[in-house]
Amino acid sequence: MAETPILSVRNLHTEFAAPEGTVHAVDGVSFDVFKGRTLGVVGESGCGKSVTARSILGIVERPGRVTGGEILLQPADGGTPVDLLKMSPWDMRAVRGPEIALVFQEPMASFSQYYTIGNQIMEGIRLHMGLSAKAARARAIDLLDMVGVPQPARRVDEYPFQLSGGLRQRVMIAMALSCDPRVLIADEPTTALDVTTQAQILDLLRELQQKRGLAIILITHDMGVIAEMAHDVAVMYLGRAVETGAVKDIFAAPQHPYTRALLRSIPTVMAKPRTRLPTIEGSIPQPFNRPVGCAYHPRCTEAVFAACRTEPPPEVGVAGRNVRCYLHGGLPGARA
Amino acid sequence: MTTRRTFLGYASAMAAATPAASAWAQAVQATGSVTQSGLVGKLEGPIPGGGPTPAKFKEAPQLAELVKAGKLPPVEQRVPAEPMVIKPVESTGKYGGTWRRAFIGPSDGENGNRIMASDKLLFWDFTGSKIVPCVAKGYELSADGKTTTLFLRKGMKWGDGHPFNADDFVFWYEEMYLNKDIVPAPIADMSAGGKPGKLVKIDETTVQFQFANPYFLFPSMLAGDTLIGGGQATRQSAGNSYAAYAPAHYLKQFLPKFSSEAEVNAKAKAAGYESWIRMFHVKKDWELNPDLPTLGPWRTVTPINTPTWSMERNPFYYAVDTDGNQLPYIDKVVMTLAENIEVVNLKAMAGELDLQERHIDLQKLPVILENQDRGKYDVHLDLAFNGADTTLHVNMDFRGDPVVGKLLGTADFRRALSMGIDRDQMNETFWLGLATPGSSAPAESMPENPGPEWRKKWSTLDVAAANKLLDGLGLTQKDSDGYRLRPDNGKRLVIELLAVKAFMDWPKHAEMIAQHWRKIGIYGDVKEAERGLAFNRLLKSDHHIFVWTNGGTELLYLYSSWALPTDIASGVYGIEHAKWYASNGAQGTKPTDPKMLEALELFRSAASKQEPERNKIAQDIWKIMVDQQFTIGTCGQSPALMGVRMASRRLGNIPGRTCIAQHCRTPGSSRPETWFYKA
Amino acid sequence: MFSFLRAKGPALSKAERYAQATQLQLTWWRFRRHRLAMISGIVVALFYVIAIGADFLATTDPHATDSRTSYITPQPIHFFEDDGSFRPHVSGLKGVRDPKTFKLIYTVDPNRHVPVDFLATGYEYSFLGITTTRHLFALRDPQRGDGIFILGTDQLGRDVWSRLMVATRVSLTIGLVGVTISLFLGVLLGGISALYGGWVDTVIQRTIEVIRSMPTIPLWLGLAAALPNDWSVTAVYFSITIIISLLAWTDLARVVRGKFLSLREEEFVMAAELAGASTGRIIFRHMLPSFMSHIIAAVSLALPAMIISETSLSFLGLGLRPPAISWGILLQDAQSIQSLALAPWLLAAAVPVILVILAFNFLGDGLRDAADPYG
Amino acid sequence: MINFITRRLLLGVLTVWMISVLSFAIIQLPPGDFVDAYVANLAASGSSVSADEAAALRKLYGLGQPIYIQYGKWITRIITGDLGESMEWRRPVTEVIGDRIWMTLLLSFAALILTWGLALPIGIYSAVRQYSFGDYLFTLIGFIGIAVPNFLLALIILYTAFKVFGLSVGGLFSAEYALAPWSWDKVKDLAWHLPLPAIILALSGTAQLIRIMRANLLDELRRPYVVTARAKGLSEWRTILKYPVRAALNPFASNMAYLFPLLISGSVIISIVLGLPTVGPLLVKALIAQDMFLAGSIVLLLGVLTVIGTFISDLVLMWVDPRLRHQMD
Repeated sequence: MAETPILSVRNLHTEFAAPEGTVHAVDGVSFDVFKGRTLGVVGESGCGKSVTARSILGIVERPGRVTGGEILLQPADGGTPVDLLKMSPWDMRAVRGPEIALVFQEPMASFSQYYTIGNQIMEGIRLHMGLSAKAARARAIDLLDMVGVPQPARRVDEYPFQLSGGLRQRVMIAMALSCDPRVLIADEPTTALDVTTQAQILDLLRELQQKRGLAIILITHDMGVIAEMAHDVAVMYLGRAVETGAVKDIFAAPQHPYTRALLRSIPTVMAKPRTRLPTIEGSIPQPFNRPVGCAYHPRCTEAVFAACRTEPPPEVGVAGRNVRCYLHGGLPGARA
Repeated sequence: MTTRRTFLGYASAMAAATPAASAWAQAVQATGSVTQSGLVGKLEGPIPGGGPTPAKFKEAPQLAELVKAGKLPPVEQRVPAEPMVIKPVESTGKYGGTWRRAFIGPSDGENGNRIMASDKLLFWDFTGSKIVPCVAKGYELSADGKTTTLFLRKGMKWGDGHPFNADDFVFWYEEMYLNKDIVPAPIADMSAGGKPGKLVKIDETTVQFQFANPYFLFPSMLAGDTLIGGGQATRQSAGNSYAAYAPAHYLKQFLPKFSSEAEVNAKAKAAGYESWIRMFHVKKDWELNPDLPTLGPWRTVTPINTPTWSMERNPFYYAVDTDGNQLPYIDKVVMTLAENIEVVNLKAMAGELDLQERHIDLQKLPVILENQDRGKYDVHLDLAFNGADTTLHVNMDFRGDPVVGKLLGTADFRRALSMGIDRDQMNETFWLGLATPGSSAPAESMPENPGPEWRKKWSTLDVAAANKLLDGLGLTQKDSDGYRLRPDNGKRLVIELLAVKAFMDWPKHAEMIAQHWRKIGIYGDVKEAERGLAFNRLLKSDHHIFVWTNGGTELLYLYSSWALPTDIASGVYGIEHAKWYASNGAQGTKPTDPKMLEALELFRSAASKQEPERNKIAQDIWKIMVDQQFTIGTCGQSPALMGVRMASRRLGNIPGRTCIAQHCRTPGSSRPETWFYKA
Repeated sequence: MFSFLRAKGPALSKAERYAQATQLQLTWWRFRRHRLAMISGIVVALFYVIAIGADFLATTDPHATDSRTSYITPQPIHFFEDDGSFRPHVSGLKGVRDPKTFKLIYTVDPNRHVPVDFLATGYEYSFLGITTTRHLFALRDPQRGDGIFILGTDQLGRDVWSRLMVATRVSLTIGLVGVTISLFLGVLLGGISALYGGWVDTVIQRTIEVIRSMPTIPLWLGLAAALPNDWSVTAVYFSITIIISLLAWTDLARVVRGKFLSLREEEFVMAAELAGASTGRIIFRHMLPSFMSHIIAAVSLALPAMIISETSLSFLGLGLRPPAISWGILLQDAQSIQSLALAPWLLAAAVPVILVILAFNFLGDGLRDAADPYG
Repeated sequence: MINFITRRLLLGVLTVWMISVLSFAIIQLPPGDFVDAYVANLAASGSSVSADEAAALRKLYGLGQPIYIQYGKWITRIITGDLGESMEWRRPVTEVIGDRIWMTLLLSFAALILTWGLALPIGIYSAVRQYSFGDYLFTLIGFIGIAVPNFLLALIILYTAFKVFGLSVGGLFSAEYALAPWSWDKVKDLAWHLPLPAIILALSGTAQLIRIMRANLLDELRRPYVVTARAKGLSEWRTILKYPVRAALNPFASNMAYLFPLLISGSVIISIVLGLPTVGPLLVKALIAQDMFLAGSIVLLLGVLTVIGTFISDLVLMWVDPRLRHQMD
């Protein structure tokens, strides 16, 4: 792990000015992404996973705004990392696609229905790689072939609605990879797919990672997917990474009560039949009404400290991992 | 070159009319506030027969070229041996120019018909009081009044160069008038004492109208705007086929008699008409058919049913000026279609129309005057001679509601309504103070005027007297708003005022009258209706009171439609009464009001009387009319209807004031063929 | 300001209130923040206050004609006498027609001050069965020709302000009645169309399409020309309203049908269906409330169209006819050349038309945004 | 696709038929018939027609027969291309309508293009810069466009043009060209006269379309594919123009069909005020005069034009929306 990360997110803050109040969608998230490795970002919906992804790409929509932190990208030539947040919009465009690419949750909605998939793939290629229309088309066909789309030469002229869900996601991946990015952000890439297709897509991602040494940020709410795909994990709750670390460590010994709750909710083959699947008590609070103290405390079964209700716990490193929970230290007045 | 006989006939008419004409002129000068404006000029006009026939004729340059090219016979052969010699108002003019005018649609045929008025057999001079020769160079009325002889001009030609003579009269009489397919029913104009008359050719240039009974009125009928005397342009357009003569040589080809029914029908089908009758109605209509030979100063080039109704000079026109120049001076008339009258007025003010009096709105006078210099036009106000531009025509035979019907038929009720109107207010508001308030009787200058005291009789505001009359009729109960109640059911008595927005904004007038009537406790309910629909209701006599002008009644015998129930085309005073009158009692119902009967009998008797006696009878009729208030007059003798004349400053021979009356065919009697462009 | 919405008391946090709010409440909260829409709502409300109090606000009988007051330019109300004392009054006017230009010239008579009284006695009128002579303002002992002509007078010498007040009542109610009828037709036919589907839907949709693809003016013309012209002003008024709404329901029907169809797929409706609720109950308990706000928005957008329709019809002489007073009729008076040139203040009638239509549009937009922020 | 087109065509024919029945019914609604109106008109101008003549006229026009027979006669003739004869104009209807229908189309088309040309960029701007000053400004201008009845606008402009510039703007041609056959100068003259009425006519439709465009685009701007496009590194304007605008054009195109009758209706009123030689004033006069063949033909013709407009807009829709195109296969 001495390797420098390709992408390093440091204390990222993204806010939305909603009429009901300011929503701190991302509230001080930090993590690192390494070449050839997959970082799984996990959490319930609304925890800020997708906003984090968009913040990285600089495409947070109004009224959202990145308000603080650093997103450091290691240049391909190995120079000093650059902070994406300080880049001009013009330079940032050159990052999107060739450096960092995005694969979406809903392949149907993520494509425009008015253009052929070829058109939509070629667009980025021509823009960033400066290829001719003909060359771009050839590359698009190659890409489709690479992601396992049958009859790519014919499919390239079809519209998204003519493809099945699995194929659409493959095309989406092909489009994301069209400019050879070093980081791929996959935002719930398999949620909308059936189980078999899910597995195929995950296989594809793994295969591509191995071939190209891609760094992948895999955003999901599914601990199962994490277990299967990720090398590292960041567990997010209400805009904060409550626990980060290597996947095997987290699965073996989850430290944050929330992580533990998440893990308990994965059905396993070992579970006794006819027992109820455990769920996390309570529901996620309204985003603009973040509980004071530890955001998780209203649902936490282990919130034993008074500080849980008054002050958010700081990030503490325990055994090579970071966690935000007083159970693991950081109590005000106590010595870590 | 008039013959002795015609001179006699001519002179007698003149003798009868002269005193009236001078009185007329005096009356005009005496009118008070209107003259202050300096907009009412001297009543003047061109004089037909205003000089001897010149020895030599001259023509427009274009025609001279056509003559040179051999396409036209020389002017001497085109002008009749006995042309009409017109003395223009100012001077002889020069040729050239296009008269720009506006019309508002195919139903606005009168716009053009009126400037073609010199195709009438006889006409009136510029005062509107004296019969003068026109197409006929003279006439003679027999001592017994049973025959009227017309003398035509030798060598007169149709617009296509074909001779015009007595055969054209015979053709009209036998092939058109007596043809039931073309004229389904005989017209009252052609009968005397209930017996139809005849039209007979005496020789090539002489025709005679023969009646079984005395018909002293007939020459006036010929000169008037009547079915028989209206002239070809007016009376053979818009589906009518009257006017006593027609171009036989041209129209024969469209009649079955001169080939066969099958042939004319085939011809009609080929041309896109349903039958030969439809085709004939189009072919004999000068507004529609540019090929039709006519007698007027211009002839149609593009017909009325196109966006521009345009005309060019008639090279065979029968009139010359005192220097022998063949008229008209103006080359072309171009009338542009305006979709509404606001556009007509705007165009006129912008100086885009050269002479326009039709559709010019008196209400706009201040704006019109303001723009005079910009539009380079002069404004002339011509005062009318009819009693009331706004008249309440009372339905004397309303059957929809017996209570209302009875009241409308009661003289005191009508008198009260009349005395409840504040005419000064109306004059100020709608006529800018330019009208004369009073009864519906014609102007004091008219020979048929019953006397000045009849202007005010029952026709001034007197709320107390009106209320007394209404109380006397038993209408004493009133509701909380002060309106009188019906005697039968205790509900509010409602008198409807049917009004159309046409030459004037009559619904507005009616609104004001209804307001005035509040003071006498009468609820006037204004019903604004579109013109066609309103006239439909009139035909069914399904109205209480109709608000419209009484224009034309200044010569009662020539135009009685807006005075008495004589016209079966209008049921404004009761359609059954009109049928009864027109059919001599054979149809319809006899009016029950003895005074109405008296007026109708007087009217019927007049046709057989000599002029002085006729005038006396007309005065008696007016006395009854005013005393009984059959028609309630408000304000009249104003320029409201065609009396605001906007004339380009480039035009010459424009009279200071012209006669605006139905029979003067405004602007026909000021002879548009004598107008010319000075520069 | 809107304290009734806080009835739950301060014990509830902001978020909790949002969490517990109904759809309509949420709409209202979102709407309240739309400042332009709020202002427009207040403007509309004011207009309806005028409509109710038209006669009270009028200063002169709107029908009373007088040639002595024809075409008077707008006259101010003076609040202070020359000596500085507070005594509201108007100046006496003397009108003369210029014999050369034929214009009416009014000169102020400096010696005649006619006092203006607050809540004073004027012409008599009936409102809701009460006959009264009470007006907001009136002249004390007016002579003939005196009046409070703050917006001038028309050709017949009628006070434009007073006419405008009464016209507001007529035009606004015509819109309301018309919208009610088209709302009824729209909800009924749109609902039937969506619920029954099949050939019923096809027939209704086809009918809508035919009506929508007909140029409306000819239809109005034909229908309005067919009205017997001996009908009373009231009968014509309602007929015109019905004619306008007969052509205007199609938009509402489409909105309703669309909403019905999409709601039918929603879970809560399906749940209700599965629970065995009757169709009527589903519609009225579950579906209607959930798109009530859409209907409110659609209605507020349909109203200005109604008002313009009436104005246009009256302009063509096919709508209401005098002596009825409506905005359309007032504008018809203002449209001639002489009005524009000599009495441009007659165009004052255009101001409320524009204001109300603007207000309704902003209101409708705000409501729509509030009802469906993402739709 | 062929299926779809045939279906639309058949529906179009049905619509046209319903319109023809409605037009005929509307013409028949007013009390009285053409001859009544004709006689009344003559009476008003001082001529008279006897009852016998009126009967002859009725016979001539077949007015005495039952209405369905009159309709049958009318529609049969129309199918064979014969629109009948205008009773008031005493000319074949085709000739009376003649140039005017083209002028109507031209005016409506000019207004349509203007509407689009204005509404599209302004709508896009307003959506992208939602709640900006520009958005409020354009919205306000647009709303004023809806709120000022177009006849009032026309009249004020007519008078102002006269008062300030001393010209009468009525009509689509100067006097010297009104009669002239078509020439380059006449076209130029027309081009000079056309913009003003077209702008007046376009104003209210533009305001409406801006709103539609704005709402649609706001809707589309939130869709994930916009994020996808941005994530590709496309510039903001390129993203917006290529993706959401394209999608928002869809309802825009389907709206075209309903804009057309609106414009044609509007042109009636404007044409009356400005005195334009379109079918508008002709129709109003024909209805008033109960010139049934003419009025019926015009209503039918306008209806047919609208149906054709709808059909074209369907085709356009198919062209803009590949989903529609492929569903039909």
